[in-house]
Amino acid sequence: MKVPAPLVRLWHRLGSPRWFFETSAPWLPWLLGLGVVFLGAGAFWGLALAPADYLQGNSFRIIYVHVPAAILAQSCYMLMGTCGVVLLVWRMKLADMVLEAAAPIGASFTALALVTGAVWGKPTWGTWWTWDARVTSMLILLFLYLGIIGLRQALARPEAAGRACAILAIVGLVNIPIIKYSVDWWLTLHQPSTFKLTEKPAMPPSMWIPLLLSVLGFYALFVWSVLQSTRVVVLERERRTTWVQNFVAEQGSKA
Amino acid sequence: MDTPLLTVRQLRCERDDRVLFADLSFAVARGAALQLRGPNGAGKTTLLRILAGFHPDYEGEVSRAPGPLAYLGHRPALSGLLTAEENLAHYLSLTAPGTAVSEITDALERVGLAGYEDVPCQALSAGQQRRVSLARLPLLGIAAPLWLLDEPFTALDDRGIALVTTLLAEHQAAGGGAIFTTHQPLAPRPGLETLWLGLEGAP
Amino acid sequence: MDTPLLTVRQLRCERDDRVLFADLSFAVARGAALQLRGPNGAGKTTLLRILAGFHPDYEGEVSRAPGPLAYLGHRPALSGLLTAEENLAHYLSLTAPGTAVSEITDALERVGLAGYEDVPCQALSAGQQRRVSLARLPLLGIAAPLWLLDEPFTALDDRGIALVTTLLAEHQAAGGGAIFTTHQPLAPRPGLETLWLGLEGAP
Amino acid sequence: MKIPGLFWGQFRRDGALALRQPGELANPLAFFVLVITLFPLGVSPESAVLAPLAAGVLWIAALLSTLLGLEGLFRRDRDEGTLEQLVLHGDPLVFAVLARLLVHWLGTGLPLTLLAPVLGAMLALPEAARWPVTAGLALGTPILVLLGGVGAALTVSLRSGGVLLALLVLPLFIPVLILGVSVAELAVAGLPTAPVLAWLGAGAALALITAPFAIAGALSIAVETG
Amino acid sequence: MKIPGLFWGQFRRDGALALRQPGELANPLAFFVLVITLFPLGVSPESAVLAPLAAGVLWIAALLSTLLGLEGLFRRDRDEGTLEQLVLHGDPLVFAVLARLLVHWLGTGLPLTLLAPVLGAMLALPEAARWPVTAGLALGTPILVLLGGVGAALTVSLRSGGVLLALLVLPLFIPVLILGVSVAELAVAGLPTAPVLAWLGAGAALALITAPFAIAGALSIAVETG
Amino acid sequence: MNFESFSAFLAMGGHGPYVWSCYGLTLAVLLFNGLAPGRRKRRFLREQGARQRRQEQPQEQA
Ligand code: HEM
Ligand SMILES: Nc1ncnc2c1ncn2[C@@H]1O[C@H](COP(=O)(O)OP(=O)(O)OP(=O)(O)O)[C@@H](O)[C@H]1O
Ligand SMILES: Nc1ncnc2c1ncn2[C@@H]1O[C@H](COP(=O)(O)OP(=O)(O)OP(=O)(O)O)[C@@H](O)[C@H]1O
Ligand SMILES: [Mg+2]
Ligand SMILES: [Mg+2]
Repeated sequence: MKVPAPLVRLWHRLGSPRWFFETSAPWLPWLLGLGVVFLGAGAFWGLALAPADYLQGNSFRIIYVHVPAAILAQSCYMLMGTCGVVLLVWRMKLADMVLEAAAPIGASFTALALVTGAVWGKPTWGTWWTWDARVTSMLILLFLYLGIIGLRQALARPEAAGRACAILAIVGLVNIPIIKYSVDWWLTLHQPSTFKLTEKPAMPPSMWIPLLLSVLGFYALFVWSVLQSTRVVVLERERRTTWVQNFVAEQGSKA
Repeated sequence: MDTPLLTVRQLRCERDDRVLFADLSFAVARGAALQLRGPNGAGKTTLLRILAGFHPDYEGEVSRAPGPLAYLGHRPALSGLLTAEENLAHYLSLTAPGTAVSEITDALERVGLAGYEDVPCQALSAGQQRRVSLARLPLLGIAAPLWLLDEPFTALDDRGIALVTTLLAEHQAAGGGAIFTTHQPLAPRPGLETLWLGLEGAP
Repeated sequence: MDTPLLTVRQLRCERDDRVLFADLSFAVARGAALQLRGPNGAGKTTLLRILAGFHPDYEGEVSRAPGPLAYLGHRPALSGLLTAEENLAHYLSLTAPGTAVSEITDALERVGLAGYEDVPCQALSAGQQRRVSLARLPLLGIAAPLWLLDEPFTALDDRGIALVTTLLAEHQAAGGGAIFTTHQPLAPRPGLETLWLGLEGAP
Repeated sequence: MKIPGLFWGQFRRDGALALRQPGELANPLAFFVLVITLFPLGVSPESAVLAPLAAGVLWIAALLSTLLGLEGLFRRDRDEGTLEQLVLHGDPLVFAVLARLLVHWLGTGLPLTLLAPVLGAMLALPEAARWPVTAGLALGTPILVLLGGVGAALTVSLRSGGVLLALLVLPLFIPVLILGVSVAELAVAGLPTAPVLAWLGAGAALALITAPFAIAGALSIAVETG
Repeated sequence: MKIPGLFWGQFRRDGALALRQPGELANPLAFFVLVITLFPLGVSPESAVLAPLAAGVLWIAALLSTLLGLEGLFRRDRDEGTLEQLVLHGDPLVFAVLARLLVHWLGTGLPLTLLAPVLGAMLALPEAARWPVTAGLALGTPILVLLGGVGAALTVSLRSGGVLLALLVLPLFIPVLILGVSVAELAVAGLPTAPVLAWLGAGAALALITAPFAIAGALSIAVETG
Repeated sequence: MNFESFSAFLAMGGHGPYVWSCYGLTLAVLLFNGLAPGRRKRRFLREQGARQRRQEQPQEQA
């Protein structure tokens, strides 16, 4: 199989944090705009226009933040695991920087999914916590995130921290499906699920279109945050290079 | 005998945004020993760790002849609970499996620890621990052509210092090379050079 | 000025059934410094720890003039995560609460570490850590009349060694006393005596 | 001047050390949460099963996470040689010890107590027991830290104190565990909990008065073995 | 000659080290017993209450005591500087790592497994579950040691790795816990346990093949941070 | 529009506190994620600027 030349070139360029720093800048406003528009539309539609759920009433409107947060929490971990592989196999510094930037953001989305789920649980389940399969594996995912963040914080040298976190992210990546599967299996084996996360009751379009919109909005905002954060990490890590020193001098003279 | 044991070109290292050395180039030929000198904090330990592969944050080129490397750092690298003999036996299982036990006894005698084979290392004095650590050198001998020694004279008494000097001279005579740090000025002898770090050129 | 800072009578110590010293008697007067010498494993560290009160397995009599004691052992006794300044501030809170911070800065400058106040000690080189540890001496000064120093010259460069020698001389001049170990022969000077351990009498 | 100096000097140093590694502060807490998470997974996720166990599990988790934090209480000082200096100079050693234990409790016992209501709810702890259990932890965790400190000081000179420490200390923790759990049982049964809480308080006071001396003594011995 | 030499040299050394301090060998076991003793005290001494919890408690105690033993797995080598020599010379590092883990398992996981039937009886574990639980522990504790070893290697260069290690490792232990406990449930329900035990075995094999590489990588990184 | 009045919109049929706290939290998290890099960047620029100025000084002296 032949990899198309432009892709190869992109791959090589990604090895250069400087290239990333310079190329990513123009994307930022677009991502922010896209995110605000999609999420704004989704949220407005979901909050104000969509009909109330026949069972859960208006509390179901939490879905428009809960589900995107949960989806992003998982996507972000996939991203980190992938970065871990890229770092260890191809030694691409940028992957480590993304890994560093993404971890707190992923953790924040995981926490958000947990909290919104808990708040949602109170009116619908009558309790704000239950050891349901998805809830439990989300909690474990949060621990995995905290572990990666803690490890990076604890190791002083960024290069060593990067590779250590990469190993952990990969081990976690292998384990996530195992954890998810085992928790799923265990809890269904155990209890015939007193509560279920609504089994997709063939939502009407007026309910799922806003959901789609807000998921897209979340994605855009996620990428926006990760890019921004990665850019700062690039600056910090590359602070010894002349291009960063020139950039800093430039910014300093502007200020 | 022609290719040097170690060649360093254009080495540069920063720590905490302070340049420790830049543009550092040197080679260690077979039969040569290089004493690193320089004030505290000059970067001698850092340089040795770079050469041993323990410190990857540098720029420049380090090329080493193949073969194992003997590295003795600031710490004696001994398990306090194990005896001198056990510690050395484990070291040999890593570097030269199949060596006879009698060689360990000989090496311990060589470093002046005959009779201390069976004492757990934590019950040895600082200088005695250092000597156990140094017993690795006669064990490896030329099997490790390049020795990197960080302050090998620390905690040693006069006879200990003489011993290390002899070990170094023998190693050089056998075609090995060594880089070591020490703050003590040594008597000049053929094959012994000095590299100053952290001072522009000379003391 | 008459009573010695430390008097040792008939001291005897065994470790592992080996007699390290017996019948050891000496005194350290104000203004005197005593260098302990002897081969590795002779018992120098053990003697210092006995004098500091860290090693109670001995026979004989040790009497010390009242007042705090400065003891610097083989290890620098620093918290790696704290800066030099923080380490010294804690030390002062133990020994001389109420000392001004400026004195710490002065002491660090004295030991050649101006500019390193804010670096965590674990990011200092071996000799720099040693220097932070030694900065305790000018801070205490004569407030601790007796100094016990175990190999204070370890890891120090030439200027560091000169510094410690000066600190010792100043302390003696101020009426303090010191016992220290080192394997390096020192230039003879008034008030400096040598005690050999582990060799019958002389080198 | 000497005694407040000893206390505050140590407090400032230990505080700085704790803040320098915020991860370490968060860690016993993380362990507490993790042990509590293991329970529903290991035993049963049903709240009917969990509710009667909840108080016991909270207390056992508190015991274990206190225990885990104890190992480092004096270990680093011993390894770095600062313990010798402390014993040499910090003459009434109890004050420095008290400062150290206070910092340790602020970093572990206190947040753990504050988190207990939330975790209790996750374990379906009956509402009636929520505040009594929290009050019990508030009074009990200082006892754990004080008693645990004695074990930590006794084992500090052993290279592998970790599990020996557990062995020494867990039996001492048992009365605290029993009192703490009985508070919850009384509360669920609608009985007054104040007497048992008073016992815990008395225990804390007693431990506060005696444990620091035992710790100081043990530390002086630990230095000698060097 | 090199590879068996690496393995057996390390095995002999670690074995000698373990035997030199038999206390350390007994310790995780003691912790295991203690956690299990805490349970009837903290929760309820009645066997009707304990029986359904027994398997879960056994497994949780096994997890925690494995965890506690992990901290020292590479710590001492790092502190003494022998880790550097190992990384420098023990070229395919996995073999030395495997020897180390084997010694560790022989000293902790194995006795714990052997003790499980007795302690299970103390917790009123139903008889039907006794041997399946033991078999589960026999297959599961190697996974715990292998996965835990990755965490231990990643945190070895941290001065206070202990609790971060718990955070890293306990989530990874959860599938083992779940499978282990479900073996007991199946056995009590009279259902075949072989499929779940097979999964545990497969997990052990997978961990055995992959974890040593992750550990070796993490150790090389740990040395660099010196 | 699904609601009769703005106050009904706010009340969400009694579920207002739940719904609005979730949306509020979400907004807070998104804002934090968006703004935190900016703060970190400004801090970096300040510190690095100082560092570069520090490094220039001795060279001028020399
Ligand atoms: C702390 C509690 C909760 C957590 C951690 C949680 C977590 C999750 C996760 C991980 C997903 C999967 C997202 C995806 O990948 O598609 C999800 C989806 C969902 N959750 Fe929750 N949830 C919680 C509580 C709730 C509650 C109380 C409800 C409502 C009764 C709820 C309703 C939903 C719905 C409707 C979905 C989308 C279902 C689907 O697309 O398959 N969740 N949640
Ligand atoms: N922790 C210990 N336990 C038992 N015996 C010990 C211990 N430390 C030292 N020894 C023994 O005591 C003797 C004296 O040791 P000490 O450390 O006092 O020697 P030293 O004169 O300081 O030597 P060096 O010059 O090497 O520092 C040694 O021979 C050693 O065998
Ligand atoms: N772990 C560390 N992290 C960050 N910086 C360090 C670390 N260790 C040393 N440094 C810095 O690197 C510089 C060089 O240290 P190094 O240990 O190489 O010096 P050295 O020449 O061996 O000194 P010495 O004679 O005292 O042993 C020191 O100035 C110190 O500030
Ligand atoms: Mg050095
Ligand atoms: Mg000594």
